[in-house]
Amino acid sequence: MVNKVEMHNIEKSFPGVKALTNISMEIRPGEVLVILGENGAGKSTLMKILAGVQKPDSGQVFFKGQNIEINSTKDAERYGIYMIYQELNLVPHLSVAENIFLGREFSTKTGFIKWKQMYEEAENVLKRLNLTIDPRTIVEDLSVAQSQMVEIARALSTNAEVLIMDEPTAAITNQETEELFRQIEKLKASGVSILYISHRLQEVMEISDRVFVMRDGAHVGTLNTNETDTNELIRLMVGREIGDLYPKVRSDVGEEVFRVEHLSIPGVLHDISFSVRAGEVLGFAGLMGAGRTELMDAIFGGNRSMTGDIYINNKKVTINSPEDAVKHGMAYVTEDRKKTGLILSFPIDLNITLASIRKSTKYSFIDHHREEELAKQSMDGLKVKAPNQNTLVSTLSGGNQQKVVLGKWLQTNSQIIILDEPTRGIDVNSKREIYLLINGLTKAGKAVIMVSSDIPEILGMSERVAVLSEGHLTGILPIEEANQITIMELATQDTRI
Amino acid sequence: EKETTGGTGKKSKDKKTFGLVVMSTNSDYWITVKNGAKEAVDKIGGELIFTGPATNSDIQEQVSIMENLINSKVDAILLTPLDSDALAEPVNKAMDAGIPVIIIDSIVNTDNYTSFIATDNVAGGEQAMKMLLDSIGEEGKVAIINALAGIPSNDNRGIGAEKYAKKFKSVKLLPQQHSLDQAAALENTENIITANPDLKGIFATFNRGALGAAQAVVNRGKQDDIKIVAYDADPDEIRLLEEGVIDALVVQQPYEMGRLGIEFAVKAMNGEKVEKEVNPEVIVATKENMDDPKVEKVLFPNGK
Amino acid sequence: MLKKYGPLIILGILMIILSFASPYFLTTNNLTTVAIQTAVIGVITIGQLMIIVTGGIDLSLGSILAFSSVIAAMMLKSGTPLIVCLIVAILIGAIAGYVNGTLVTKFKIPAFIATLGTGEILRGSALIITNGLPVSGLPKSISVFANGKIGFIPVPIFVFALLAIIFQVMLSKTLIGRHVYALGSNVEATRLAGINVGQRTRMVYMFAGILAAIAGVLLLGRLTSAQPTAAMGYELDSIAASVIGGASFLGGVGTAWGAIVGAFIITVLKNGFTLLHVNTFFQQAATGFVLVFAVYLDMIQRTKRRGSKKKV
Amino acid sequence: MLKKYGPLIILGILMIILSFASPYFLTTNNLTTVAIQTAVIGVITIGQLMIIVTGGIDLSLGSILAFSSVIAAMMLKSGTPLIVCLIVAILIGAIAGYVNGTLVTKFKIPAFIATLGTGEILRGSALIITNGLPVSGLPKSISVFANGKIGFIPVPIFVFALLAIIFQVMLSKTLIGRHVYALGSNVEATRLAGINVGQRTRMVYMFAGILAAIAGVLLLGRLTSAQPTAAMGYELDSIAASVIGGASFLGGVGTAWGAIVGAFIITVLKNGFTLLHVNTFFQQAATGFVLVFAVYLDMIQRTKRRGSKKKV
Ligand SMILES: Nc1ncnc2c1ncn2[C@@H]1O[C@H](COP(=O)(O)OP(=O)(O)OP(=O)(O)O)[C@@H](O)[C@H]1O
Ligand SMILES: Nc1ncnc2c1ncn2[C@@H]1O[C@H](COP(=O)(O)OP(=O)(O)OP(=O)(O)O)[C@@H](O)[C@H]1O
Ligand SMILES: [Mg+2]
Ligand SMILES: [Mg+2]
Repeated sequence: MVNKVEMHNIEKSFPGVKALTNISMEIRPGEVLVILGENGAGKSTLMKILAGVQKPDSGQVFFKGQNIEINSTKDAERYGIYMIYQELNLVPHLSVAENIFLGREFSTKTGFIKWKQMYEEAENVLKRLNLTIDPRTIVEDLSVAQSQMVEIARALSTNAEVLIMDEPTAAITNQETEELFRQIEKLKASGVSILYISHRLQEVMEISDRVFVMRDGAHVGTLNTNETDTNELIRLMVGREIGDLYPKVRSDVGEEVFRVEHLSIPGVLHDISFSVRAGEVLGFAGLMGAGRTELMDAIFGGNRSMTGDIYINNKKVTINSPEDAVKHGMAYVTEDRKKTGLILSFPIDLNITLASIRKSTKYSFIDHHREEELAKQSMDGLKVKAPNQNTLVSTLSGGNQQKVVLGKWLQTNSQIIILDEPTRGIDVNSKREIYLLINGLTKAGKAVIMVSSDIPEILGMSERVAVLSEGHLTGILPIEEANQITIMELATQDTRI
Repeated sequence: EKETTGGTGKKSKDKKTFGLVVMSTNSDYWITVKNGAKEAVDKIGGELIFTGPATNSDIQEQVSIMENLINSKVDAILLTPLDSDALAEPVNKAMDAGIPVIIIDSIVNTDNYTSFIATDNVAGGEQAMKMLLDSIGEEGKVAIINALAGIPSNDNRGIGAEKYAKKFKSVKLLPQQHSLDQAAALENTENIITANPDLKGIFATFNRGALGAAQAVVNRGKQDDIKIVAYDADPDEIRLLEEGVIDALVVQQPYEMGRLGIEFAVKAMNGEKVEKEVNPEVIVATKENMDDPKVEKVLFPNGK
Repeated sequence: MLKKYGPLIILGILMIILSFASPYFLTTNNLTTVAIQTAVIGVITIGQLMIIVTGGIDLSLGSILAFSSVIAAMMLKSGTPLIVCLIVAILIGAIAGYVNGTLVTKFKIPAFIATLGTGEILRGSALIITNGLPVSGLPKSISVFANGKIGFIPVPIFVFALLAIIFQVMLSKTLIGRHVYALGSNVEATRLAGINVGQRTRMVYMFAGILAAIAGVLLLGRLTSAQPTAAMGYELDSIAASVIGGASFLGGVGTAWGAIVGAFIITVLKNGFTLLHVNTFFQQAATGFVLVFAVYLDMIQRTKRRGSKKKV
Repeated sequence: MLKKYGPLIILGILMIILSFASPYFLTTNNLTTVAIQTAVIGVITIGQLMIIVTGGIDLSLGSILAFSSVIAAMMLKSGTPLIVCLIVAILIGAIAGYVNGTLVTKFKIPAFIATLGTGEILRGSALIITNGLPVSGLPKSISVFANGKIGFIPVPIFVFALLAIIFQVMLSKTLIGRHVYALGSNVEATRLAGINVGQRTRMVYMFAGILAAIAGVLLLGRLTSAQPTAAMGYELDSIAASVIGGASFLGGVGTAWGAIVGAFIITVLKNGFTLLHVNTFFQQAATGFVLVFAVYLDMIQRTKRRGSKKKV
């Protein structure tokens, strides 16, 4: 059997980083090959080289035994190689249909778009994924999860020979994931090769035929999925045992710190009340679009049309802006670190001190040495991997970026900490480090609210689990009563009564 | 719809409206014209619409304004045309609609107008340069500070001045410096003086240019070495003339032109005949002749 | 819907007010005048709008107009056939626009600076070749572009309408148009979709240059002479018209017909003020006020639309 | 390093060329003149730069200058003490700037349109109150702002330098400066970090208004009269200076001192051209060319810097 694609001796360096060292890989027809590795291992870089987004410093690519040159995405597409990028890559002002067929539009010879055909075809593709999105919707109006599904639909609409998916499930929930897997099985059956990157080991075990493991830019082994288990994968990927993935330490739960009463946003959230106590993690579960992020935004002063009361330490407070929230000792790690968590053009230190700059100022003047000192301490404490504190955060891997966001809020010494999808797109090892940090927070008596679409994570880390469905709080489960089934029941509960 | 009878046989409204379309509403020279016109309009209890493009490069805007005024059926129009070709058509249109048009300051390419009141700017430029060269003994370096290109009257003053200066081998004429406003004229003159310590004379074709040039000369302590001849006569220029910084002013009669324009328009509306062309005198004012009654009258049209 | 018709509503309100305020406003004669007055700035605005959709800006369009019309006029005066002069003017516009596009896409110079620079260069050149003086004494035939009629439609209105339709269709119905929106909206994603964004962008700048040159010809017809200082400030007017018409500086948003409505708002305002005998200084202040207010209204309407959508 | 000194290198090269080309260029006298000529536009540029760093733009600064200086001059003429007039001028600048900032942050009107509008309103108002005529016949004392000296330094240079230092320090060393760069780079992330981005932005627009008013006072001293039409076009000059000095329209990038170097490049260019007897029309074309070229050089240098960093 001839391999569909082979990559030989690929090397790639970025300023200050050797991203890929002598990587060789073969991809067989009709298989799902998972690429596994920690954040920054070089997975995306390797795939971008195959997709023509980046050029290798050296090395060769063979397609069905033939040596080929890939200099652009157009080149790659000529061989049927398509990629869903890790960062969302849609055009916000165009419709779903236009996004699905961007660059491959249905048009007459004279260049006029055939709208009807395009909308129909788009609808077909969306149907394959069981999506009810109207193809005329402007992408800007979609949620993150819906956008991700549109990207997947876009990939499915190609007649790909090789389909690369870089963390396609990072932003979607189980239902959509199942839909995706069904499609992947179909594609496999028709001989399409799938290259799949994910940090979710369970789904790796479920979907893959083989696993290509990378560490620090090098290939450390390829395993057949049915001959291995997650422990072996982790060991290979991290280079050592990491122990229990959810190292939850139950700490003493204290007084109530934070309470929300009758919070509503017309048309979005309906009469939501809950409270969090010191030393407790309150998990928030729900399906895509359930309104968890909207709720967190509202608590943090981001929504003017919100009604309802917020109490901190049993005192009623007014929070009209993030500024108020921060003043009241709140911190918010948002779900989109690149858009709302970090200033990508700033170095690490300035990001870490952004919310707490007053600690390094005297009469409004910044003491940059002290600032750097504080940032360095924070980086060491969080084990951020970077040349130094002046490195631009845009060049860091996802896990390290997430640690910098956490570092920013740890500096403020806040009492109430909101984490929205804190481990999205983060490797197991970094995940575990973040869980340890959460333990540290609860141990120090902080109140933690954690939104996550990763139910094992919710179950592994929370004291109680709140579940939202269509903007309604359908229940709060003590951890003893919470499991996949009880959560899903609440998450899908019909709220229209 | 309201009943409107246009054309010549219009119902006599109790109040006559006069349009005054200038080259640029952002120029004090035209405002002096307006003040003259206003006096005449106030006398007969009419309404004066003072309008024009904001910048004097916007010819199409001036055309549009003419069209809009014609559409709004004013009783007469005073126009200082920005371009002789472009404004010909609107002038014809107005005249055809029975609206008398008095052209002021610059020509238009049509004979179909009521009256033309203007000073000859080329001749004025020549005269000014003659004054300047006479006072420096027809030798040495001279500079022209002009307004931004595109204003016919200023362009023509520059052309006249250059024409005259080129007659003398012993005179070195520096390239014209076009200046947007007083600040720019000041900077340009400063730079010219730096590069030409032996500069003998400056001709400024407009009042703002004159003030900028005079300031530069004063700042450098050069008032005894550099002669200045300038157009117009705003209060600051007159003061500088008194102080001896400016040596001569070529004074047109903008106030008079505005007043006369309205007078002619009223006559034309009443069917009386008016002169087809009037060339108000250009008067050269110097420190010595300032107090002559004739000069005093053009320097201070509203009295001292 | 409100988003789409917002500027039109503002124009409508303005026209209703004016037709009550002045008996002269709502006459065929005056409305034709307004349309002719809008033609030149309107044609420029179409180009500006497309550039704004790409996320750029063009501060050279007025200078392109001046330069190309001065050249055309000089050739015309020396006896060159009209059609040749037209072709030359359009070629100049195309080249100037293409240079702008190249500076922006290949040399990565911000559009603001690139076009400010080429604008100064072209304006300076127009002044140099004419020595700052207007080119006049052109054959009368040129005024066909102002006073001629096609059927019963004045030529400038016909040309304006034709160009408006062509480019509105191009933007909304063709591949090129959709790619222009795509690259204005997210240039990286568009590039990754295999679309040659540089070439598309240069094309848009070139179209804008051509439109400026055509506007120059219309102006030539209207003024029957060419000025090196013509059309100064038309850049800001066309930008304001585009934004009033719903375009955003962030790119990816805006329609040709919205921008044209924006251009009409500006012209109608000026026309109305003059009909009402408003002092020019007041006009200037009031125009500033209307500008801010129109964009503000449009803003609220769009926010409302978002709001109502959420409730669905 | 090249990034930091790029504009300075361009200025240096320009000055070296000019000192060879004209014997008058490199004299204390001429250099002092250049500095004084730069003071007005330089002070405005500091404000423009800060606004550009927030991701905005201000097209009203010239009008703020004109309006506030006209008011100050009228008060001065009517016998009000100089110090009161100064305070009033600065207050007007502050209010105008604050209104701009409010339109941008609270009413969400794009800065381009908001400031274009307020600029027209202020310019129109200045024309209305002065009836379009300059305010002259001011007490001689006002010329202290042009010809006075502090020690051996002329007042305008002193004021300019002082303001440059204050705002450069503010931008680079203080809390406010940090917040301004942060919000210019990513406004959402900055807001979510608990920083009142609206208030900070309004503050910057207010500072820019104040700086424009101070520039107006310097100009008043220099011209000893106030014009309602003063400082037209200073907006574009100050924007060009900021970008030549390394600022980016995307926000978050740029330094006050870079922008000031940019302003000097523009003034030196004008000064040099006049010293060399270059015709104004050529000047215009050449300035356009230098503008594009300077930004292009700056661009390459930045890319190079990236390149050299890559090799490390
Ligand atoms: N454009 C770039 N410039 C500089 N460094 C880069 C760039 N892209 C990637 N890197 C670096 O190359 C290394 C590999 O990055 P890559 O994105 O391939 O990792 P990854 O395995 O996909 O990680 P993750 O799981 O976080 O997505 C990292 O150290 C990263 O910081
Ligand atoms: N399927 C949908 N239909 C309509 N609107 C949706 C849908 N999904 C999301 N939205 C929009 O997003 C809002 C809630 O999304 P939000 O991001 O808060 O949900 P979430 O529970 O955090 O889910 P996610 O996992 O996607 O972050 C809704 O109020 C709605 O405006
Ligand atoms: Mg990756
Ligand atoms: Mg969410």
